[in-house]
Amino acid sequence: MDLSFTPEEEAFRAEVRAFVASAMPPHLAEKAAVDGHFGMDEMMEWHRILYAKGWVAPHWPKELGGPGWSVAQRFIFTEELESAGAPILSPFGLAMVGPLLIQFGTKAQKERYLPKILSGEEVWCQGYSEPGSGSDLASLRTEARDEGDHFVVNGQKTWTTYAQYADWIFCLVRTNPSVKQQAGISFLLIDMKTEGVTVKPMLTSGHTPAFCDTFFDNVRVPKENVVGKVDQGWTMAKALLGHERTLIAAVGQSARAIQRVKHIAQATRCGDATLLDDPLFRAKVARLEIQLEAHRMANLRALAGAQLGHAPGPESSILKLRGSEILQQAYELAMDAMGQNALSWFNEPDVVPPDEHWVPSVFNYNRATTIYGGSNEIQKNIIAKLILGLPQVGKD
Amino acid sequence: MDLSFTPEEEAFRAEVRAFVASAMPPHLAEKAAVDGHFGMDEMMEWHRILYAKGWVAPHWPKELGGPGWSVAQRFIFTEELESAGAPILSPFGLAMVGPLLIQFGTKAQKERYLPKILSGEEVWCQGYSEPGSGSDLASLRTEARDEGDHFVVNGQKTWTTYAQYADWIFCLVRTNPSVKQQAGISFLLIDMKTEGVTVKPMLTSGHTPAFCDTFFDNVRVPKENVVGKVDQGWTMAKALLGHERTLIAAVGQSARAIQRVKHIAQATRCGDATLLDDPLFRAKVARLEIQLEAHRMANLRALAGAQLGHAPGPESSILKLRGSEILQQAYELAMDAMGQNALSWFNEPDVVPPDEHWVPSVFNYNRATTIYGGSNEIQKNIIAKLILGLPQVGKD
Amino acid sequence: MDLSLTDDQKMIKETAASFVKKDSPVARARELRDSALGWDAAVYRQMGELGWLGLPLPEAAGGFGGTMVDAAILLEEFGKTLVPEPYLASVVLGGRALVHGATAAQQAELLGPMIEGERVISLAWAERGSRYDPEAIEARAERRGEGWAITGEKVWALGAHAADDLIVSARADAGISLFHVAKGARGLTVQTVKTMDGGRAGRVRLEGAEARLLGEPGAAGAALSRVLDDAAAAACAEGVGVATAVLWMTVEYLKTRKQFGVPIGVFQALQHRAVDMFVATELLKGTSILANARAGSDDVVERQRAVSAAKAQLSSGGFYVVAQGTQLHGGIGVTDEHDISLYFKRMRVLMALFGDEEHHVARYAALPSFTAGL
Amino acid sequence: MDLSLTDDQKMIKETAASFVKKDSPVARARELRDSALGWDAAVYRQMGELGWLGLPLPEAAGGFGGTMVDAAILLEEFGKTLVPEPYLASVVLGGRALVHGATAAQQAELLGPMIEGERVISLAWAERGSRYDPEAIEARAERRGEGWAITGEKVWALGAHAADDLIVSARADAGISLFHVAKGARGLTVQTVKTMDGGRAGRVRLEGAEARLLGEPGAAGAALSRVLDDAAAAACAEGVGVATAVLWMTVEYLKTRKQFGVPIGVFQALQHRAVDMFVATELLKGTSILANARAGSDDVVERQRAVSAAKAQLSSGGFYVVAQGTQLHGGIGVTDEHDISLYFKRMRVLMALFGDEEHHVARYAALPSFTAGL
Repeated sequence: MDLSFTPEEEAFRAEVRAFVASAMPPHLAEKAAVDGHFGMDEMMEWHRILYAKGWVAPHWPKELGGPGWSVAQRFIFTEELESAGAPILSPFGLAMVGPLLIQFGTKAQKERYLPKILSGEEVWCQGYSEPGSGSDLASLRTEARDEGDHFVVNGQKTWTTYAQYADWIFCLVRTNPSVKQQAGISFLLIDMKTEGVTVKPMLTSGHTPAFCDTFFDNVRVPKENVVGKVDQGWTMAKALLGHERTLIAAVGQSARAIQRVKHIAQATRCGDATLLDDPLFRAKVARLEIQLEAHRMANLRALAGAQLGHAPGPESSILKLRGSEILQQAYELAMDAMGQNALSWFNEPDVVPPDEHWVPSVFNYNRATTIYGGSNEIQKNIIAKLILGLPQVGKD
Repeated sequence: MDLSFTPEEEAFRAEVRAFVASAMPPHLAEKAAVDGHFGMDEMMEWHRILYAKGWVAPHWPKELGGPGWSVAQRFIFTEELESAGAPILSPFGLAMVGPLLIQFGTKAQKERYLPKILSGEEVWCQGYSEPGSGSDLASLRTEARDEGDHFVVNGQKTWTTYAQYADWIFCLVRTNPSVKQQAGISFLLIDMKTEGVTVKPMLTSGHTPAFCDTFFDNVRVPKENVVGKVDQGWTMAKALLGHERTLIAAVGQSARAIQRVKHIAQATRCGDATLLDDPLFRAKVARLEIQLEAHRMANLRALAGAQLGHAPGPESSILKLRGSEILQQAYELAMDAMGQNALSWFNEPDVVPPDEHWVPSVFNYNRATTIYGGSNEIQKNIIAKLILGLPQVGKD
Repeated sequence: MDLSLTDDQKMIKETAASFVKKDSPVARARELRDSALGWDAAVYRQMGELGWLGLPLPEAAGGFGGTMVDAAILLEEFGKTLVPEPYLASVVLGGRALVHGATAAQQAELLGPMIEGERVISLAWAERGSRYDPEAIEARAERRGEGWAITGEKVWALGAHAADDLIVSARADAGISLFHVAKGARGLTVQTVKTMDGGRAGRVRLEGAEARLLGEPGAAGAALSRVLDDAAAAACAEGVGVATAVLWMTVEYLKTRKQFGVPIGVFQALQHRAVDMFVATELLKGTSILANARAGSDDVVERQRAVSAAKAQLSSGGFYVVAQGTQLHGGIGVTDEHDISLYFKRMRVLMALFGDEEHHVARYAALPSFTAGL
Repeated sequence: MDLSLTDDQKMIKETAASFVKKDSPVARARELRDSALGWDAAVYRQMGELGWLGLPLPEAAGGFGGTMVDAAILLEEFGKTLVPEPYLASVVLGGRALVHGATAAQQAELLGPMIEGERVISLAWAERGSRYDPEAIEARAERRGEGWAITGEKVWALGAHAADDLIVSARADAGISLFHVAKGARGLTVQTVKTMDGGRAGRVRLEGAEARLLGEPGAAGAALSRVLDDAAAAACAEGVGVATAVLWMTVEYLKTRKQFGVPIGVFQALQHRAVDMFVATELLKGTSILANARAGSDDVVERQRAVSAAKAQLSSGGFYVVAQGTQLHGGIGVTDEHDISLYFKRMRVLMALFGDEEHHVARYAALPSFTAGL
């Protein structure tokens, strides 16, 4: 057992760190320094920089444009990028539909879509949830009617994050209304420019753009846009979930957030010293950092499993659970550290120190971390069922 | 709105305090000072002292031996007795079967049982739970077969606390096996000296006596020992639950436990000062004390409702929930304060200071506070259903 | 011991409950957060006409002569629909700062028009470095002719952007003192600063600003301590309203939102979460009652003990309610368009005002009552 | 990075797992808690024969030359059935105190027989006033002829009631030093003291007790710090075993215990509680691995950071597991006759040893690593 990274891995970490420091344009670095909200254009700018370096898709096979890294390298790469506050790339193409196409796409689909996902030329979004189907995805009602060589899609998708910027959306749609639930669902790629597609953006509670409602009104979609087979969308959705689950741990993001808490506390006067010297506040931060330490070890253990070739199983639900809670708590602490400055809301820059400017917005939006990607309640159901083997209602 | 007690009530408090101070015999006071475990004989000794004073049954009607106090006086009385660490009287006669008989007993039953409950001449215990029926009491299986003028009882009761000292047990038994669940249950009084009753005492995890299993092997019970009507035991059980729910808040007990924590912490060296001066430990104690303050207000609000004549409703479940948690946490803090002395277990008196001697035992047994009297999970189910009106499985 | 409301209080509660329901739904708060003022001046005047603005203020100054308990009854109702008018700012902070720190004549002069709803008073006590300590300030006051000149900067002065009268704390030779600075005074600049809950505060710059001494010089420490306790108790009362609204909004959602063919409220883990929210709300209510009842007490230990307990409970239990309410709403809970995000923000603002959990726990633990009887 | 076990370690794990299952069920621990010794001397010798007692001790002294990681593998298994033999006391505390604080010759002399299972070593470091600080002691050591004489009192010396060799810390003129006091030495009295988990410790009275210096005089501070870190890491490893056993015992109970006609494990609130227990156990496991891997590190910051993180996690997450395991068992969980009450007690003892949550959080927060990069 050796809990250190190898010298090669440490050299790789230094290489990544140096690259990020030199490659991030000043206007991005400036925003990164205060953990500001990156707009879609900024995310895509960083996407293209990583693409140029060949690092945009760490988990893609080398022959399709991946860098050919080990699991450890991918962990290090993610941790470094997150720790540097670099824009988090949109996952819908690179981490979701891309890997799915690599696994299940036809040759034509791969050739058509993968290069443009990689280069960032085409931006993707996800059409899973519907107003009546959140956690209970299998009850979705968006319908794709078979019209011979194409489908006609009608319905509404919600939480289609960044749909307003997207060129394509991948959707789960009901292709067979006469069978029950999961059975009649297909995985469909839809060009957002098709007639009948409309997008209604919403603001998050952090007052940043992200969510949209996306409406389909008699939208024609060629049949070749089905991934996998018709009516086998559920299998696709499950396969997609399995990809890169260890990357959702957000260890680097939380480490960065805790560092920000310390920064703010150090700059905050409290009695005769700083807030960071206050035993109660300091202990609160230490407790959270210890939680992060424990979480990081859980992540490394999952990674070690992956190194041995085990597919990430339901235990990766822990990473989602704890990662989301820790990140949320870090921003709670940042708000506590700010004291009355926590009242601030998109004011002129000098109202609060730059370090604090974005905290209230991110704090608000971060309530979503325990909701999105399968709410933490759903993660607990998964662990209860698949790991602990606890009996299910009506099935004992 | 006036949150103070009246001068008359404050005078009453002083009277109670003075009485307790003078009436408690030295050997009980000594044990009270260290919150030691009172044996049954000590509890009964204190029972007789209160009986002689006319204070043993604060909630009984005056004509049956109660002192005729207001709700506020009863709160004050309980708080004072708990704060003084006086033995907590066995509730089975005074607070459970007694009030039930007052409400539903026949004249003969009242005359036969109440005076001896009051005087302490007869000790009672409770036979509700069975090995297979804890939270789900309605599934009980102890059977009372109708044999004309008497029942023949067979079965096993568990958690029959202090059955080894009891003269009588009140039981829920199944008198009609052919109807479903609650419908066929009766409330039966059984003389523990009857042939066929055997008691197997167990130790608690605090290594004190309390729990027993009680077995009934063809036990003859006269029919006049049914309270209420045959097959209406469930109504009796529910009525019994309604009695004196505000008294389960244990405000005085928790206040005493927190004071003990402070005592221990003050006597414990930690660095250059005492543990009570340590900001982290002190804040922990303060947080718990604030919780107790909030809990006490909840108790007073329930009391105010009772003063206005409202029957204590499901909101008294809060008092059980929070009272049990706070008492438990107070003993957790006492253990923390003790440091390595928390290792102690019934050693000679000088191994740890007298203040600390009983803490590990009580700490262990206090895990039961969130379990007995309807586990806290059951209390939450009650609140969810009866106060929040949340839908029940299969009943929407 | 009597926890029941007087007839007057019952009437206040009923009128306020009817007002928030009929005249001030959350939609009004949502609309006004984008306005320049942040509230509706006409509604503020209406509150004056109803006698609400004078509730916890002396009769001699035109007030109702009530206590913080009366104000708390109103604020709890206001919290239920996020009423945006500056009650906390103008009546509690501004008004009661004068009660504690100004002479009777000054009170009569300044409180009268505010009680009528004609003027807004704002208290500027906090500075960049003061965190929650009103005595950790650097603004200086010096005599200038008959009056005084103040130099310094104040932050997060609630309602100051629209205040007709500012009450400003500053350090004079005699110690910390309170001053009156009128709108438009020479040397005064007020920058409007948005707050997270859609409200407005002022960043107040004083460059030798023309001021008038209130009360005795050097005697403002106790007055500030008292008014901040009043305000903390008031924040708890409003928090009770916020928590109550979020609790029942969430319970309603659990009853109506269906997933897997059933209302999600049948799931026991969610039921118990809702129960924990209910318990937290009840506990906050109890501590808030005590804090507002004790806010008027001259016994500083009794007062601070009750206020700190309640404010700590607001930051723990109150935040728990809005955080879990959001969680149980799922995705829509984190959109700007769902009302729960407004309640969440308001609760977080109440937490940040007048001392957070840690501040009040530490204060509670430092009181002599904490070690009494040891 | 490599988290896999070596072949040796795999074998240790398998042997130990088989031992606890076949030869040391909980019933054995239950039985032995009423014996005078508290463990079985024959089993202890058997552990010596298996080479277990020498695992984390130097080859030169007859040990296996392994690390705390090796010992942790054993202890995790021991925790699963509450193996009562004094591994933590004699091997980790006694043995590694000598490794860190005695000369090679002294190690060879004293460790040899212990590794064989012939003798028990006990470390007496704590005093009534020392809480978790091994340097806050008052026992005095003075030269007497060739040797030393120690006067003072030591408490909670695990296994001291049956120790053949005591390692005692005391203050000499040169500073805190370690001494060897042999069983039956003049001036030595050891009182047997029961511990909550059914174990035994010694209260050690030294009245000019005959002693021999170990290592250099005045140099024991670092050695004590190291051995207590070793022991804290070991306690975490054992705690992982305790938590794991309680987790699965509870899950099994949830699957089999029926109420309302269904196994109680179908109730979602209980399911999620069990999930929280699982998560806490996994997090404890991860931090324990790190702590035991870093226990051997000469980098004091790295070492204390990892050990304190794990020990804090034991006291929060580890206690959560046994507390909730008890709760989910309902009434039988709080009887002496159910095994879970033994696990509960053992976890609470592990918490109290070598620093509680607060101690380790404070230590963690005081390390230079905590403010690095600010």
